[in-house]
Amino acid sequence: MAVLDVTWAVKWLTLSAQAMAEHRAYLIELDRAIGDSDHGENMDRGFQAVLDKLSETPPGTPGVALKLTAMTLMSKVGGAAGPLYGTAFLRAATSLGESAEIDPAALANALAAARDGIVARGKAEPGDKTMVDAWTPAAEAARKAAVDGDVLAVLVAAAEAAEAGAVATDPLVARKGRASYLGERSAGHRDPGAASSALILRAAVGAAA
Amino acid sequence: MAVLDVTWAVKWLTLSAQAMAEHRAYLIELDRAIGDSDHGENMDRGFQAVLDKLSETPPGTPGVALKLTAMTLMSKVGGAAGPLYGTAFLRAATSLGESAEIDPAALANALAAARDGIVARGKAEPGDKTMVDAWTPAAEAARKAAVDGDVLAVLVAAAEAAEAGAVATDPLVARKGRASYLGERSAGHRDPGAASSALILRAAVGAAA
Amino acid sequence: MKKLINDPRAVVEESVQGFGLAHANLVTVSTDPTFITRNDAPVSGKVGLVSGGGSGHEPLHAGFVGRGMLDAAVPGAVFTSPTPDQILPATLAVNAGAGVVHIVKNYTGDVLNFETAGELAEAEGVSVRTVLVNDDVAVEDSLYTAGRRGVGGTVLVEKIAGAAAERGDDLEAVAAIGERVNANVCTMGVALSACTVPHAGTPSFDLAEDEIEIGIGIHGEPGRHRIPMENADGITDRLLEPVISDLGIASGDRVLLFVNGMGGTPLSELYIIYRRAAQVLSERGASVKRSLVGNYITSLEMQGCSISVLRLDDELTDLWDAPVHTAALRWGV
Amino acid sequence: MKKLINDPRAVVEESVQGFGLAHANLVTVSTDPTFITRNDAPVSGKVGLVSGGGSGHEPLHAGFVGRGMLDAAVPGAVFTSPTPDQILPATLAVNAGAGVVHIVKNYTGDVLNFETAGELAEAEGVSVRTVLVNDDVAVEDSLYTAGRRGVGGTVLVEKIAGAAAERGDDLEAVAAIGERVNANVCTMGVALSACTVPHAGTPSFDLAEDEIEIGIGIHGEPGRHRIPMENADGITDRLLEPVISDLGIASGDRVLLFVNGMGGTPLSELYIIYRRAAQVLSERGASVKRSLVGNYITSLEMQGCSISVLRLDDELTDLWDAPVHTAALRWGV
Ligand SMILES: Nc1ncnc2c1ncn2[C@@H]1O[C@H](COP(=O)(O)OP(=O)(O)O)[C@@H](O)[C@H]1O
Ligand SMILES: Nc1ncnc2c1ncn2[C@@H]1O[C@H](COP(=O)(O)OP(=O)(O)O)[C@@H](O)[C@H]1O
Ligand SMILES: [Mg+2]
Ligand SMILES: [Mg+2]
Ligand SMILES: [Mg+2]
Ligand SMILES: [Mg+2]
Repeated sequence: MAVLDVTWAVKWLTLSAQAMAEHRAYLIELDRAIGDSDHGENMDRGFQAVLDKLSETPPGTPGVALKLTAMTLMSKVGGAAGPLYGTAFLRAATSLGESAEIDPAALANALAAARDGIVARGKAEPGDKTMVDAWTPAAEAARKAAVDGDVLAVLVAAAEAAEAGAVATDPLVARKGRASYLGERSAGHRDPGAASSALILRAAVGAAA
Repeated sequence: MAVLDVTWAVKWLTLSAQAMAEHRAYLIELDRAIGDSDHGENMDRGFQAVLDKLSETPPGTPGVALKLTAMTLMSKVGGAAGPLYGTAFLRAATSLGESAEIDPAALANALAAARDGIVARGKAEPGDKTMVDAWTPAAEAARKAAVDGDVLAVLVAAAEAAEAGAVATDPLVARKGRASYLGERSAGHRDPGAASSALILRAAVGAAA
Repeated sequence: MKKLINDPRAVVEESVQGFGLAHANLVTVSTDPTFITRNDAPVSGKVGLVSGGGSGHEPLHAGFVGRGMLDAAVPGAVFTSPTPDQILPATLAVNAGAGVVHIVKNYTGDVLNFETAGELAEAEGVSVRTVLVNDDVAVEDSLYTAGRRGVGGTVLVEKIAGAAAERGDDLEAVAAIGERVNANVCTMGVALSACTVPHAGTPSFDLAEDEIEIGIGIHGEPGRHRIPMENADGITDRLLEPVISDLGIASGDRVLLFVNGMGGTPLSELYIIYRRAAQVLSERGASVKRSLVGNYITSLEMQGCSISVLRLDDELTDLWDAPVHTAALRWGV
Repeated sequence: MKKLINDPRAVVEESVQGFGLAHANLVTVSTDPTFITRNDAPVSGKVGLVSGGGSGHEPLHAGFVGRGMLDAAVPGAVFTSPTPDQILPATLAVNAGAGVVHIVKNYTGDVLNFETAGELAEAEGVSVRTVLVNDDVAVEDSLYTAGRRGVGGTVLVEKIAGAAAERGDDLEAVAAIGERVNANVCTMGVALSACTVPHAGTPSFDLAEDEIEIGIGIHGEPGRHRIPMENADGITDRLLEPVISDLGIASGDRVLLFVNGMGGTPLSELYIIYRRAAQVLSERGASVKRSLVGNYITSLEMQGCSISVLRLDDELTDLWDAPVHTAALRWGV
């Protein structure tokens, strides 16, 4: 049975960093189509820095791990993604508090807090073709799964919903972020931030499996 | 029988202008390979201006026609070719003096004067891969043909020698002009100025035929 | 991708180092985090001016650090806004007690990162005002977008607000001047070719030999629409018309005309654009009082240009004319 | 070919017109024949300075017309030297009785056309001295060539000789200063891409994605040899080494380091080159006292750069620092 403790958190962040490195070119390519070609580079740089931080100051709880991640992403990613992911991880960390282990309800709450942080910061609504379109269904699916599922079920539900949410950005016309300048021309492309969000939530499953 | 009077001179310059317009792209391409891509444009611009001048102030003798050409090329061509062709036509005009009609000996002398003018101005020797490599054999062939040939024979000999001279620049390594900067890399290309010289001397035949 | 670089990831760092070496008489380069300050910062009694953004737009912003313009520039990665941990120390370094104005181009990333840095600076007792630059008329429906982008007008805001700070205006006044410039400038750009972000390695968009992108920003992003290639006068008219009509330029208006190269266009072509734009403005009865032509806010090696028009009044004209001593803009000193 | 132009044959004319409109406070544009003079020419008592050459190198030369630099610039067609009927009236227009210096880049066409114009001017009673600029160390065997070309050093000759004329030096002295600069400056350039001459319509040479041309001039002509692409530091070393050894730069020498862009290279990359060049010069014990980084003598939109080193003495340094007020170079005024 999966236990979401600090070991899981560190593994999650490590797998996220691996995913960013592996999909760096893919995320750049998505951003090239409707943005400025930097999302993969930004996320890769940010998560490599997270790995460095984690080994410098090993965290004691999942909350501390996520807070460290938040601060590092905030100071290393830049662009729109930096502050947005930074806020997401910071709100999730705050929501988790000092607990050593995360139960399904706490997990769903943390994901909802992350999602709400992104919305508070970026003012995007669902359907604006941003990472909100991955996080909103993810948080919603997590809430439902937490009613009678275990943490792994919650993580899987969130990851699957995020992936579906990212795919669902394809036909949308962007109304926030850099892609919005393209108007109708933004349709037919996947939002890079939604794609990286799905990768990160999938890494959370991998760390628990 | 060909008569080299002012009518011939004007026809020669008109056919030269046509040849420059027609071979503009060819001369640019030759200059692109070992120079700076402007020779065809320069010659075309210059000879179009010569046509304008000729119709503005119709010349009374071949000498006047060539002097007008010299002044116009000098002020409209620019680059290395402008002063060199300007000097060539000026020296030829001076050599012809005020005579209304050119005999074989006068023609050969005028071509030699043109050739010597180019050498005096540009300090190139035969084999340096310049227009001198067209004019030197042309003047020499004209001198020989003038011994017992008529003016047409002299013109034909000059044109053929110039053409052969231009072709013979292909393997040479340039030692004067812009192509010299290429060193060994200039070999394997025809000198643009030698090529335009051959075209102009061929036009002289056409005007007399 | 062929570039005069070493490691694609070291481009900003090495370029800023070279900038610091070449202009050691003007600026100091701080590393880890990276920012550039004028040598005499903080200037006693003066409001500090900080701008920044992604790199790749040089000479903006580092080239505008110096007397009469910026006190600090904060370069992010290429086309990526800088982070609060760069912006905050730059802000603190140039604060002389009179407060600091952040000049921020309106992009989500820049806005969010400067916002955070501003809050952190306020928490450390520094008064911060933000001037948001959004002069790009290519963004039509700002209701359905992140709003108009900050493009060419940024240079003019930095120069004129910089002059206001230098003459001793207080924090609110400097911010107000910056906002007045922003309110009176509009810009529109065109790309003839894309640019290649070093870490990406491929051109930012694909453009056929006979197509151009109208309404581009400065991040190598595709523009609003794509049209067949036109001649310089046609393109100028296409860029200038929305600028003129958005500003409501009327007969008798005095203006500054700024033709900006995107980095890969010969200066001679910018003057061909300038010629037409000046002619059209005169035909409309506007009087071109000041001009700026050159590569000032670029997109790496992109070919193309932008046209900015700033409506002038006496004060803005005086502030434009005031001495400025930076690496990229200098006069009167 | 995609360019911001109208008629390929009107490029120079329209560009010069735009230049005249944008800098009406500095220069006067004469047409038919075309040349550009500073507004206050002829300056009483002052030696006149005239330079010129083919167009396509902007801002050179028109961008350097003004106080402390050139009195007149004479632009030819693109990459084609101007003709005597342009050079002569420009020379007459700036002659105040103290004579005129022609600054001529060493290309056959420029030399011949300026020579003729000089003779014609002398015939009209104007004393003319010619400073021939030939700083390009890429031309190895000047015995078997038209001699070294005039490239980046031209900008430095124009600035420093211009300052000498402005301070009142007589004709021989101005020419001597110009020659001293030329004798103490060497340059070498590299192209990452070719340029396209408007009237030709195709790139001036073909270069594979992984090749660069070393030892290029400024006319889009191919260089001396072609090598596989290298990183910025490697390219810098390759350009700088022959410059340093030809000049015989020794420990203790004071120098001006000039990194010039060919028109299509981002400024950020020029600073990466500058960084390495400054490092290498310091390692050799030379002291970089002055610097210039930017697009000053270009080849249309070519990507690449050149590195020039000028050995300084006190007088050359003072003349470099003297006020200059032109469209492209301005300080102290
Ligand atoms: N206002 C916003 N709200 C939520 N997400 C946003 C917003 N603006 C941008 N994003 C997200 O940020 C992603 C782009 O990140 P990135 O490319 O790193 O930054 P930038 O756009 O500054 O270059 C977009 O794909 C989108 O998911
Ligand atoms: N010193 C010289 N003597 C004779 N001919 C020369 C000399 N230098 C150059 N040329 C001729 O001029 C031609 C180039 O003319 P053009 O392209 O119009 O001028 P530029 O070289 O100035 O661009 C060369 O092909 C060569 O024939
Ligand atoms: Mg991006
Ligand atoms: Mg040529
Ligand atoms: Mg970005
Ligand atoms: Mg030429």
